[in-house]
Amino acid sequence: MSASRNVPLLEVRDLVVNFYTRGGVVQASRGVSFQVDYGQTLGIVGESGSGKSVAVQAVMGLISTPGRIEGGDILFQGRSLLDQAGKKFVREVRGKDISMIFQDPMTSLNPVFTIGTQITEVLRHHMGMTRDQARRRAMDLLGLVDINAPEKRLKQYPYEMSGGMRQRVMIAMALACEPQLIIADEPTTALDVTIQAQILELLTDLQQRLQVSVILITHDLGVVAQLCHRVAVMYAGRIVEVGDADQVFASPVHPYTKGLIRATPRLDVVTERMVSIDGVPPDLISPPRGCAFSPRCDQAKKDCLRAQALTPLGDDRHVSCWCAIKGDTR
Amino acid sequence: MGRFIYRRLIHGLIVIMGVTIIVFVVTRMVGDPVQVMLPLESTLEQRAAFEKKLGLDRPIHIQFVDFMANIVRLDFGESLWQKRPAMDIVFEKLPMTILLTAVGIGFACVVAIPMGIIAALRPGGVVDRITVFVSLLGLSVPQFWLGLLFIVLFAVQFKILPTSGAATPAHIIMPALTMGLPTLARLVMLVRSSMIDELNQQYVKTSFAKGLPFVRVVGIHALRNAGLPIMTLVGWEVIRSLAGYSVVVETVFAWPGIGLTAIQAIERDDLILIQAIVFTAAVCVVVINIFMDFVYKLIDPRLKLT
Amino acid sequence: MKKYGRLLLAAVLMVVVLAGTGWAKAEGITIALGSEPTTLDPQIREDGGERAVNDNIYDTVLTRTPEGDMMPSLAAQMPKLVDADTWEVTLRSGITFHNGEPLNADAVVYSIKRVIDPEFNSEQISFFSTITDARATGDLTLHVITDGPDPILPTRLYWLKVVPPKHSKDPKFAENPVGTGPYRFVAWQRGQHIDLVRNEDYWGPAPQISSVRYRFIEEPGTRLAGLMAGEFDLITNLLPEFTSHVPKSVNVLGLEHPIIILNADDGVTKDARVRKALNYAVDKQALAQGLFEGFAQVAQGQLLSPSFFGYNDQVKAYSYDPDKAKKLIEEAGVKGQTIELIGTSGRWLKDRDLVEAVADFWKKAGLDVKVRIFEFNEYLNRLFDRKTRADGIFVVSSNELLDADKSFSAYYKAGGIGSSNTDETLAGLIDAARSETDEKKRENLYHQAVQLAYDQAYFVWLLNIEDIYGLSARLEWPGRVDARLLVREMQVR
Amino acid sequence: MSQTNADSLEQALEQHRHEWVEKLFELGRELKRDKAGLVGVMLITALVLMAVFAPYIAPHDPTDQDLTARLAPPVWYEKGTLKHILGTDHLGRDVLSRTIHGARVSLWVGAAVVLLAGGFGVVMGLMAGYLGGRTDAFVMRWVDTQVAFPGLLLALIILAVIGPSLTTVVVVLALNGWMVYGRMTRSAVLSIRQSPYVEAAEVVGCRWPRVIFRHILPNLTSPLLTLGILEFARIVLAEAALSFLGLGIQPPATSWGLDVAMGKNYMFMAWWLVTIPGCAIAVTVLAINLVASWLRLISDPQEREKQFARHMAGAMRKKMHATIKKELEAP
Repeated sequence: MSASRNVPLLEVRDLVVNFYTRGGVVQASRGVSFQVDYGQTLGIVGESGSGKSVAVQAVMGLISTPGRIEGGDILFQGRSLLDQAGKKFVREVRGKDISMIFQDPMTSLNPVFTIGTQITEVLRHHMGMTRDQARRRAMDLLGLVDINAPEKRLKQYPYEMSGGMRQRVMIAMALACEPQLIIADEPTTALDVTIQAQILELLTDLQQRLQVSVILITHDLGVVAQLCHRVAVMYAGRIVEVGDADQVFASPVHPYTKGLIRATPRLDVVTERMVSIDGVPPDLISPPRGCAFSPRCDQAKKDCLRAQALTPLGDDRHVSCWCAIKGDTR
Repeated sequence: MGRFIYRRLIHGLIVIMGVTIIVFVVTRMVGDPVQVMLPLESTLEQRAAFEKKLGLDRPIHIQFVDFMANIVRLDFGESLWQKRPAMDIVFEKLPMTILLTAVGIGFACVVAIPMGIIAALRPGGVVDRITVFVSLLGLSVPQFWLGLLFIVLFAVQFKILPTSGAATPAHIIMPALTMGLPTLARLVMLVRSSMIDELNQQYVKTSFAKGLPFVRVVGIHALRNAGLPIMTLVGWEVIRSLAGYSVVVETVFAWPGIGLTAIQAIERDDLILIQAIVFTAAVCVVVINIFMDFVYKLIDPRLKLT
Repeated sequence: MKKYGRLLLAAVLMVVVLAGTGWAKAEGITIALGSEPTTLDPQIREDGGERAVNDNIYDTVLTRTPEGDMMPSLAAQMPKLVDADTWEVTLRSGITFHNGEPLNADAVVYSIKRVIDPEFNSEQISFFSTITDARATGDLTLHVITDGPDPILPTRLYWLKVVPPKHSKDPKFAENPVGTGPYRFVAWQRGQHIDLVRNEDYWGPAPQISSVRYRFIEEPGTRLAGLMAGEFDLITNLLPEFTSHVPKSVNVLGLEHPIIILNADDGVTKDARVRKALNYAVDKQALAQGLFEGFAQVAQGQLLSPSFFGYNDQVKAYSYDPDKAKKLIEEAGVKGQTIELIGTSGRWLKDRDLVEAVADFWKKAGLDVKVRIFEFNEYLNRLFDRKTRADGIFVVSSNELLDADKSFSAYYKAGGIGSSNTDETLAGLIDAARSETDEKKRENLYHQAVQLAYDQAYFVWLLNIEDIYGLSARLEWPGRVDARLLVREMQVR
Repeated sequence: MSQTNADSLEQALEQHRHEWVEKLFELGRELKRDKAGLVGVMLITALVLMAVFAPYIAPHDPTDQDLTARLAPPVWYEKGTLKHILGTDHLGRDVLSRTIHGARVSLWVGAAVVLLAGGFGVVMGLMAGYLGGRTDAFVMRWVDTQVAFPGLLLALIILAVIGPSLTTVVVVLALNGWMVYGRMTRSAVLSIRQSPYVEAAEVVGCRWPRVIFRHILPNLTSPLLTLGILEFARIVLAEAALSFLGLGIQPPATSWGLDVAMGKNYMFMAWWLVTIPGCAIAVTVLAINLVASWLRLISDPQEREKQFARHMAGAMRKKMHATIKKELEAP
C-alpha cells in the first residue's frame, strides 16, 4: 500500500488564522478545510479579503506578525506542517515540493538581483547544483515558460522586463525543483488582459505536461471554469461551497456562489446590465453571527444566525447553507 | 555614462569654486594675519615688510586673480604658521584623518549593521527596544564629552590606552570609537528601519517561499535592498568627517589630522593654510560624492547615472 | 552574529596587545610641549616648540646658570669689550658638530652673519638687531661689531645658536638639525613626535638621560591626562590647581608679567589719582593665591623680575587698600564713571580670569567697569591701535632677554607698540639706557625709569607668574628661570 | 436671521474648540501609551520652564565669581555645601546656576536656528516646487552646491573671522542647515500639487500665494514639525560643539558646551565641571529625540499600525512562551 497515494497531497483542516491589528483581531481564516489530490487543480475563489491568500500563505508558512495560525492543521503528503517536526519539514518542502507564484510580479522579484541569480539560487539550495548546472537548468526553465534568448535574459534585472515576462520568470522559478504542488495566488490580476490569457494558457499547459497539482487563487470565475478540476468558494474566512468545478458552475447551491456566477460578465451572453451582489463584504473583525453571508442574502432566515458547517451534498460536494440543504430535495 | 561623469565634474567644479571664493572673501574681509603672525613687540616696519611679503598690500582684485591662478597650479603658497608649502601640510595631515575616519566608520558599520538587523527581526521585542534606546542615547551624547570620558576612564583610570597622539595602533582606538559612536547610532537606527521595511516587501515573501534559508533571505536579499539608504548614510558620514566634523575628535585626542590642523590654522589666522584645507575638503567631498554614485549603481542596478 | 562578536573581540584584543608593546617605556623620557616646532632650523623662527627642542641640540656662545647668571658656554670666557662697539669672543677648543665639522671662529662668524642677513629674514632678528658684522681674528677668536655701544651684547650672544657652516647650506637642514649640543637629532615624525638621543661625544659633562621624545599637545587638559596616565615625564604650563594631583611639580619664577596698561593721556585714567586708585584697589595677593594657588608673586610695581637687569628693589608693589582707592576715586570726581577694560581669552594662562577678577576689584572701588574680551586678532587691533587707546588694556609681557630694554621699549616708552603714555622724561631715560655701556650707569637709568613709571602709575602691575612644570615620579629637575628645558640638567631615577 | 447666523457661528466655534480639546486629549492618550515619548515630553517641558524662569530658579547669578570658593565639590561630598549644590567651577561660580542658565542658550539657539533655517528653507522649497522651471532649477542647483560644501569648516572660519557670538552662531548654523527643509518642502509641494484638491483650487483660479498658504502649507506641517524637532536636536549638539571648540558662545555668557570646555582642564580634580553640563546636553538631546520619534510615530498611520503590530507581537511571544512553559510543566 503506497501511503502517499492514499492520502491527499495536501490537506488543510479547520485552519484558523488571526491578525492582530490596532482595530481589533481580524479573523482572516475561520476554520478553512480543503484538500488537493495529485495532479489536480483546485481553484479557490472569493472576493478580496475573503481569506483566500491567507489560507495558502499558511500552507507556505508565510504567516508572520501580526498574523498567527491559531488552530487547525496542514498536512502535506500526510505529514503535518505545523507541529514541532513539521517546522523542519516545511523548510524542506517549501520551494522544492511546494512552490508559489505571487500576485504581483512587479514586486515579487528582488529588484537588485539578476533573473539568473534568483532562479539559480533555488536550484543550488534545494538541488545542490553547481553554478554551471544551475545556469543550464535555468536556461531550460526559461525555455519551458516560452522566454526566448534565455542566455541574455538570465543576465537581466527584473526592471528590464515586462510584467508578463516577469510572471513567466516567477513560473519558471516555481517549476525549478519539479514541485508536486504549485500555489498560484492570483497570478494574473496585475497583468494586462492579453497577457493574462497567455499566462493562464501557459499554466494550463504546464500543469498538464508536468502533471503537477495546482492551487489557483482567483476572483475570476471564468479562469476557474477554464482551468480547474475542483473549486472552493470562500466567503468571510470560510469555505461556503466546494465541489467539482463543472458541477459548481452548472448548479451553484450557495446563494453567494450563485451571486458570484451571476456577477461574472460573460462574453457569450449579451446582458443589458452588470449584475452585482448587493451589500458590502463583511467586517472580519466582528463577522456576522452564523452564516456570514446572511446579511446580504435575499433568502436569509432565522436559522442563518446559527453556524452551519460544510455539509456534504454527495459527489464530493459540500456547502454551508441552511437554505440550500433544506431546499435541496435531490 | 560619460555625460554623467561630465555633469558631476562640472558640478564639482562649481562647488569647489564656490567654496574657495567664499574662503577668499571671508579671510581677506576682516582678518589681519600680520598682527597675529608677528611677535607682540615687533615694530611697525617689521609689520609692513611682512605685509608686503604676503602681498596683502596690493588691491584685492589683483590678489584674487593671483589666488585663482595659484589654485589652478595647486599652489597656495607657504603656510604663514609653519613656513612651508600649505599643500605639503595638507597632504601630511589628510591621510591621518582618512585613517581615523576609515577605522571609526568601519567600526560603526561592522557593529551597526548586525545590530540593526537583529533589532529589525523582532521589531518591538526586547532586543529591539534596547537597541533603539541605546542608539538614541548614542545620538544624544556630545562627541567631545564622550571623548573626555574615554580619556578619564581608559587612559587615566585604567591606564590601558594612551591619552592622545597617533604613534601606535593603540592610539587610534579611543578617537575611532568616539568618532564612530554617533555614526553607529545613526546607522543602527537606519539599518533597523530600512530592514523592517524591506522585510515587509513581497520579494522577501517570495524568497521565503522559495525555501531559501533565513540567513540568505535576510542577510543577502533584504540587506542588499536596504543597502542604498545605508550606503547613503555611510557616504554622508565619511563626507562629514572629511569635511571638518573630525575636528572635535581630533582636538580632544590631539590626533594630528586635517581637522586639528584646521582649527590650529584658524587660531593662528594662517589664511593660506586655511584656504588649502578648505579647498582640499571641498575636493574630498566632491570626489566622495561621485564615488558614492558609482557605489549606488553597484548596489541597485535600477539607478541610472544621469 | 556570534561570528561577528568573536571577530570583534579578537580585533580588540589584538589591538590592545599591539598597544601594550607600542608604548612601553624606553630608557629615555618623554616631554610634552604645547606646540610643535614649525622648523628645526635654530635661527629662523621665534617659536617656543622649536626652541625647546633645539636648546638641546645646539649650544649657544654664552649661557645662563639655572638662576639666571650669565656664563660662558661655547665661549671659553665672557666676551671682552675691545672698543665701544667691538666685542671679542674666545671659543673653547676641540668641539665638533655632530657631523664632524669643527666648531671654530668661522662657524660662529658664519652663524652671526646668517642670522642678521636681511635676506634670511629671521624672526630672531630683534635679539641681534644691534650687530652689524662679525669677523674671525684667529682660529678660536672673533670680533663682534655693533652699530653703537650695546651693553647687552652678552645677553644677545646667549641667544646665538651656532650652526655648522657646511651642513646648514643643505636644503634639508631645517628637518635634520646638526649642532654641538648634548643631544643629537634622530627623527621627526611630523604631527607626532621628535626623537633625540644623547651625544656620547659631548664636550661638557655627560648627561644622564639617554634619549628624549617630544610630543606636541596643545590642550593643557590633554597634556595633564598624559602625565597622569604615565605617558609623559615632563609637561609645561601645568595649571596651579594640579600641582597636588600630579606625581611631582616644579615651579620657577617665570618670564611672564600680566599688567594692565592704563591710558595716561585720555579718559578717566588721565588723572594719576585714578591710576593709583586702580592699583590700590586690586588685591594682588588674593589673585596670586586665589587664581594661581600661590604659584605667582606679586609684581613689585615694575615690569621686571628680580633676576632681570634693571630691577629696582627699592620699589614695592602698591598695597591693597580699597578704602584709599575709593577715596582717590572720589577725590578725582570719577566715581561711578565707566572704565573700559580690554582683554582676550585663551592666549595666556588665566588671562580672562585675571581680567574679570580685576574688573571686580575696580567695581568695588566705585567705578563702572566695562569688560570687553576680544578674540585674539581683534584684541591685537586694540592693543596696537595708536590713535585711540582704551582706558585699560590687559597684556602679558614676556621677556626672554631678562633685560629691561625689551619690555620698556614696548610698553613704557612713549610711542612704543603697546604704550599708553606720552611721558618724554621716561622715554628719555629708556633711550639713554639703551646706548649706555657702563653697567652701573645703565642700571641706574632703569632704576629711575622704574621709579618714574611707578610714581605716575602708568600701569597696574599685577603679578609675576611662576612657570609650573608637571613631572613624572621618576624625573628630577630643578627648573630654570629662563624657562629653557635643558634635558642635560634632568635626571631619571 | 442674523441671530441664527451668530448662533451657528457660535456653534461652529464651539465645535472647533471641542475638536481642539479632543485632539489634545487624543495626544494625551497617545502619550500615555508611549512611555518614552511621555518621558521626552516631560523632560522638554521641564527644560523649557527651567530656561524661561532661569533667573528665578537659579540660586546664584551664573557669572558671580567667588575666588575663595573655587572648585567646591557638590553637596554630597564632605567639603560640599548647600550653598553650591552641584559645586563651583574654577572661578567659584555656581555650577547648578550655570547649568540652569545654560538651558537658555541651548534652547534659544536651537529654536532660533530651526525657525530661521526652516523659514528660509520652506520659502525656497515652496518657490522651487510651486514656480518650477528656472526658479526650481536655480534653487535646487544652489541647494546641491551648498550641500556639497564642507559646512562645518566654513562655519568655523566664518565664526573665527566675524567673531563668535550668540547671533553669529545662530546665523551661521542657519545658513548651514536650511537646505534640508528646502528639499523636503519642494518634494512635498511637487507631490501635493498633483493632488486633485490643489488642481481644483488652481482651476477655480486661486492665486499661487493663496494656494500655497491655504492648501499646500497645512499638508506640510506634520513632516516639517518632525524634521524641525530632529534638526533642533542636531543644532543643540552643534552649538555645544562650537562652544567647546571656542568658536561658539563666548563668556561671560553661559553655554553647556563652553562649560565643558572650561571644565575640561579640571576634569581630574573636579569631575562635576565636565560631567554636569555634559549630561545636561545629553539629556536635552535625548528628550528631543524621544519626542521626535514619538511624533513621527503618531503622525504616520502606517507607522502606527506597525508599531501596534510589534507591540502585539511582543505580547504574543510572551504569551506563547508562557503557554509552552505551562505545557512543559503540566505533566
